[in-house]
Amino acid sequence: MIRLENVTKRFPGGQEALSGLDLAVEKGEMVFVTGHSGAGKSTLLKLIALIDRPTGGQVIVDGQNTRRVKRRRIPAYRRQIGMVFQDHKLLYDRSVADNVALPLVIAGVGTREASRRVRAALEQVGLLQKEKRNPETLSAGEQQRVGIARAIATRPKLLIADEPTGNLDPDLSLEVMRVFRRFNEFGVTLLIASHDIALIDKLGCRRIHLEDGRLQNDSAAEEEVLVVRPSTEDRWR
Amino acid sequence: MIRLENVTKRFPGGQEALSGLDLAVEKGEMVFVTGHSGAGKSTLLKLIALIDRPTGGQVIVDGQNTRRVKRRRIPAYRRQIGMVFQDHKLLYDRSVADNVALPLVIAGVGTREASRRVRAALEQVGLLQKEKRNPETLSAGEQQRVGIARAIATRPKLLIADEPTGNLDPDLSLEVMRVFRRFNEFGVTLLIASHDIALIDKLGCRRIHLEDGRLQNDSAAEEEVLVVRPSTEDRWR
Amino acid sequence: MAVNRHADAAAPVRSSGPVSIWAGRHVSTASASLGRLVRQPFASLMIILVIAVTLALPAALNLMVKNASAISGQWESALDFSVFLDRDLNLDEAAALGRLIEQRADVVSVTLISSDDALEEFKAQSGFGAALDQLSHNPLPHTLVVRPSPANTGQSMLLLREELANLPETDVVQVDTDWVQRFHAILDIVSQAILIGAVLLGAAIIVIIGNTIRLDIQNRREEIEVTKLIGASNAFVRRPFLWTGFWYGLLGGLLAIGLVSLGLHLLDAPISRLANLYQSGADVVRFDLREIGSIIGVAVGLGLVGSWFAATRHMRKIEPR
Amino acid sequence: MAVNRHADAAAPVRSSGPVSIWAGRHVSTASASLGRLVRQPFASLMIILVIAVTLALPAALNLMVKNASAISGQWESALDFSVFLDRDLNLDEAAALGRLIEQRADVVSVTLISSDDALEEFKAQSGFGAALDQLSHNPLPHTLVVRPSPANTGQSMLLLREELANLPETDVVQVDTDWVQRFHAILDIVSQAILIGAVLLGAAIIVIIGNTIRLDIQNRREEIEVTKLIGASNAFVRRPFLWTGFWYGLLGGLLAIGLVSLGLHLLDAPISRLANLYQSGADVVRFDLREIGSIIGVAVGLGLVGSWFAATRHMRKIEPR
Ligand SMILES: Nc1ncnc2c1ncn2[C@@H]1O[C@H](COP(=O)(O)OP(=O)(O)OP(=O)(O)O)[C@@H](O)[C@H]1O
Ligand SMILES: Nc1ncnc2c1ncn2[C@@H]1O[C@H](COP(=O)(O)OP(=O)(O)OP(=O)(O)O)[C@@H](O)[C@H]1O
Ligand SMILES: [Mg+2]
Ligand SMILES: [Mg+2]
Repeated sequence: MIRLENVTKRFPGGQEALSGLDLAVEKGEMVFVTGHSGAGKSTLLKLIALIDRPTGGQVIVDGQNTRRVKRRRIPAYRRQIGMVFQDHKLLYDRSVADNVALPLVIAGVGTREASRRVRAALEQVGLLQKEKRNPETLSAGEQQRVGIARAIATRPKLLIADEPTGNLDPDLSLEVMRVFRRFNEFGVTLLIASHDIALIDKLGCRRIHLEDGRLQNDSAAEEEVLVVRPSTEDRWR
Repeated sequence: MIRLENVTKRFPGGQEALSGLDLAVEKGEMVFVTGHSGAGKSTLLKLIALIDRPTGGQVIVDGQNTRRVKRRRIPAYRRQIGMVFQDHKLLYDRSVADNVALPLVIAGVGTREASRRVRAALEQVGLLQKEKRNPETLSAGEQQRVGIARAIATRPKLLIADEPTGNLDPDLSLEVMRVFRRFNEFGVTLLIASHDIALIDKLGCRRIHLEDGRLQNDSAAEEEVLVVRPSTEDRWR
Repeated sequence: MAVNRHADAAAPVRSSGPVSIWAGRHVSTASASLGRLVRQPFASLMIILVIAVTLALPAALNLMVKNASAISGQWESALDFSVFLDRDLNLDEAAALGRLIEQRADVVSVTLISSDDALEEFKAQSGFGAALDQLSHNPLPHTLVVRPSPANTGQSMLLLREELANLPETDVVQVDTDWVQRFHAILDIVSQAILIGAVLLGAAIIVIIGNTIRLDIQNRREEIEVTKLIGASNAFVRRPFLWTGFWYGLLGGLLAIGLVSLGLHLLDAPISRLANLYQSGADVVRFDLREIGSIIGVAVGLGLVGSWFAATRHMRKIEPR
Repeated sequence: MAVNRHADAAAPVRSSGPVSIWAGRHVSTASASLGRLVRQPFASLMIILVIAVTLALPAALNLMVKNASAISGQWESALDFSVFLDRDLNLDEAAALGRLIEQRADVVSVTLISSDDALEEFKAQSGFGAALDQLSHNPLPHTLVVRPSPANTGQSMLLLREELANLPETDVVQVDTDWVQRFHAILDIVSQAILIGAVLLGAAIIVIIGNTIRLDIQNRREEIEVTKLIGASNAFVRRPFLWTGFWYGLLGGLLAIGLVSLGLHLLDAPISRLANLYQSGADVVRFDLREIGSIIGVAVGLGLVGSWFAATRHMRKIEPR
């Protein structure tokens, strides 16, 4: 599903966030990316979501080399990916429900169907009773969960989450991870950057550890890779 | 140092974030505030920093009732408190060093002295080599640490931190807590909201647990309160 | 999940027909944009006022020019040349010469006044009536009253006069030279000033309205960034901004017309007094429908173009590489 | 740590003397604000252009009025009344009447033309020279040429004329009535239009410049919010914005003067041609130092006031309760 070949990202200032990274994530995998602050986790996720481009190497997502995605095709590319941002990136001029509905509106989903999905997504993160509120009036953890709901509302095949539980208490973090896990069981590929090592260990998923922009450790090399085979009939949809 | 008497905070929408909260924090204490997402931790800290006012009850900080602080005195009040914000609140139109220097400039510290303190603060959060960068080009964890550096640069007597390690890996989180601990040893009172229960337990500090805006649990009632007495000679300054 | 198979990729999302989606989106975006303006009444009013005032200035200038030219057309009568012909020309020859002159492009009409008529008129007007009766012969020649075309400038008037004076049949060309020259010199200045004013105002409406919309959109850069990040096309991102620009333009244009109409109302009294002086029942020239249309058109157009550019500029900034 | 002991609270922070801090802060803020403008050349230029264009319009109007009134003063000569006196009045009586009329507030000067002078002039000018030699007696009366005060309106001119006509010594008052009335009717319209234009432009500069600065500051609301949150006083927060407003105003004002001077340069030729027509060497009226000062003063003032209000408004919004 995701293949990185010798990927390097050097920022204009000369800062090298990723250096010669090779990585492969299969369809249906649920993979965690760890690493200390500034290791390059967010940069890696951004390259995959085509929010940025690598300065060297190839990023191939679902057989599509991001280098060859033209500017006008980027929106269509991004629409296939659900993304949870580290800083939530909510819009404060509309309600929680409208925020979650935004990717559905962009995709042209009918109003009826969209509102059904919005409520389902908010339900999963436990915020259904706050759908009419403005995100500004939510706590940080609640905002983070709105961001998660928005990413899952479109039911993407690939979900990328950058530190989705940074502002959540352990109980809620586990709850969110269970949601992700359920997605994974329905065949969604997930790539999640996280610092919560205790939680990751609890889930027992594959874990990629970055250190200063280099692959330091890949648990797939040690243990059995955990791949939940997508069921023939796509039950989840 | 901090005394809350029957504090209630009800937001215009009718949402009650804090309900009849009583709390006392002594000078020189280091106290953690925990609670699930939306429990009212941030609201509590904001009331103490006079970013918001309670709808009922009294908030008394260092013998000063916040209710009686007039609008024009608020800046002077806030200058006495170091605050780490959950969403960092950095300015992206100036360098990291300028961000950290901002409270010193506001306090009218001379340029020489200010730059000395800025470097000391950045050193403590491990970002000295990035002082010239724009915060926009930093990772989320690095930004969070800039926010911490800014709060400690003025060497306040009371430091309030809202989820200061949400975007930090366990090693760095511990490092930051050690910095806070060192402050505490020099007599600074600290009030820190955090989800990282494992870390809090490791530090063995007093812990206040909120549940839906109510005091659920105060470890001070169970264990011995950990108060580091401020030394007669203020070594830290 | 390959990008080039877009229809396939969008498949999990059940969509209605593309046209109804397109129309539905526009309707909902239009009303949402209007709703946003209403929710921030102060900010919106300021921006609409800026647009209105900026458009009112050139519209007012245009109306002033129109009214002035409606009036100044009648000034021309004061600028006729009196071409006194040689005394030995007879009436037929004078009439023939008049017809000849009338064919010039810079001449509107030529009227022949015979020497007898001239004397009668002179007697009546000058107050010398009785005294002139003593004259043994008519000292006046036949006269051609030449009305120059209003298209003439001060220069071409001088030229016309010279050419008339150089005709072999001409004795002397009389004209209230001072008035004519002054009138044309002033007309030259005014038309130049109007040109400069129009250029300045044209620049003003583009710069001011463009910049206002740019700043307004910059304030909503988060919206652009976030919607782009979650996969909106440029057209999708632009749509609410275009509608905002549309509403600003429409409301600003309407307010501009209102402002100018108010100003015109205040000028009503002095203008109709002037019109009376010409016995022309000529009313104050107001906006006609075409002009109202073009003011609103310019306003809406600038609103749309301004928001298009501003939104596109911001999208460029956040595009990868 | 009590709030009312501010000096005490600030004690841990070693500070220099308050005056040098104050001055130092201003110098560094001023240069920082200017640096910010330079770093965003497009955005800054747009805003400065908006201010310049907005100020150029009333400045240009003002100059036009000044130039027009410098010229129109000389028009008055065309508006003299010729008061033909009764034929049985002798020269001394006529002169006495002239002195009397000259004392009126609405009259500038009175010139007496004796009947003999009048006849000579008429003979010379009318072309009837030889014919008039045949006259046995002078048919012309003594005449008073009354020059009305330029302060007269169309109405008061009519009144003056009537009063002159009603004098027992007056035979008839002659005047190119059409021209006078037209001139004054137009003058009335123009002055009314200028008044309306000035009001519109005054509103324009306040609304446009104020709104531009408001939007610019709104774009920097984060800066306001964050600095407030970490304990900055309102004065501290406002300072960079005031400096930004100052620079916008100063640069905009200078550019406005440049724009108007350019426009004036383009009007040079036609205006000096007009001036020649009056044989008055009168040059084009340009900005004097006082006006340049007041344009820049208005620009800087609006910049400062606009940014003060906008910044204060944003601070109010984030203040608790
Ligand atoms: N635009 C940029 N320009 C220059 N350097 C950058 C830029 N963005 C990120 N960096 C640098 O690249 C490195 C990796 O950043 P990244 O955001 O990927 O870290 P991260 O692993 O997500 O860290 P965190 O856990 O703190 O979010 C950091 O050192 C950061 O300073
Ligand atoms: N401005 C507001 N208007 C209405 N409700 C608000 C507002 N701010 C906060 N709330 C509500 O008050 C409750 C407490 O919020 P608070 O931010 O204090 O939570 P928190 O404990 O900090 O949570 P987190 O750990 O997620 O940051 C939440 O339910 C939130 O929705
Ligand atoms: Mg990151
Ligand atoms: Mg919080």
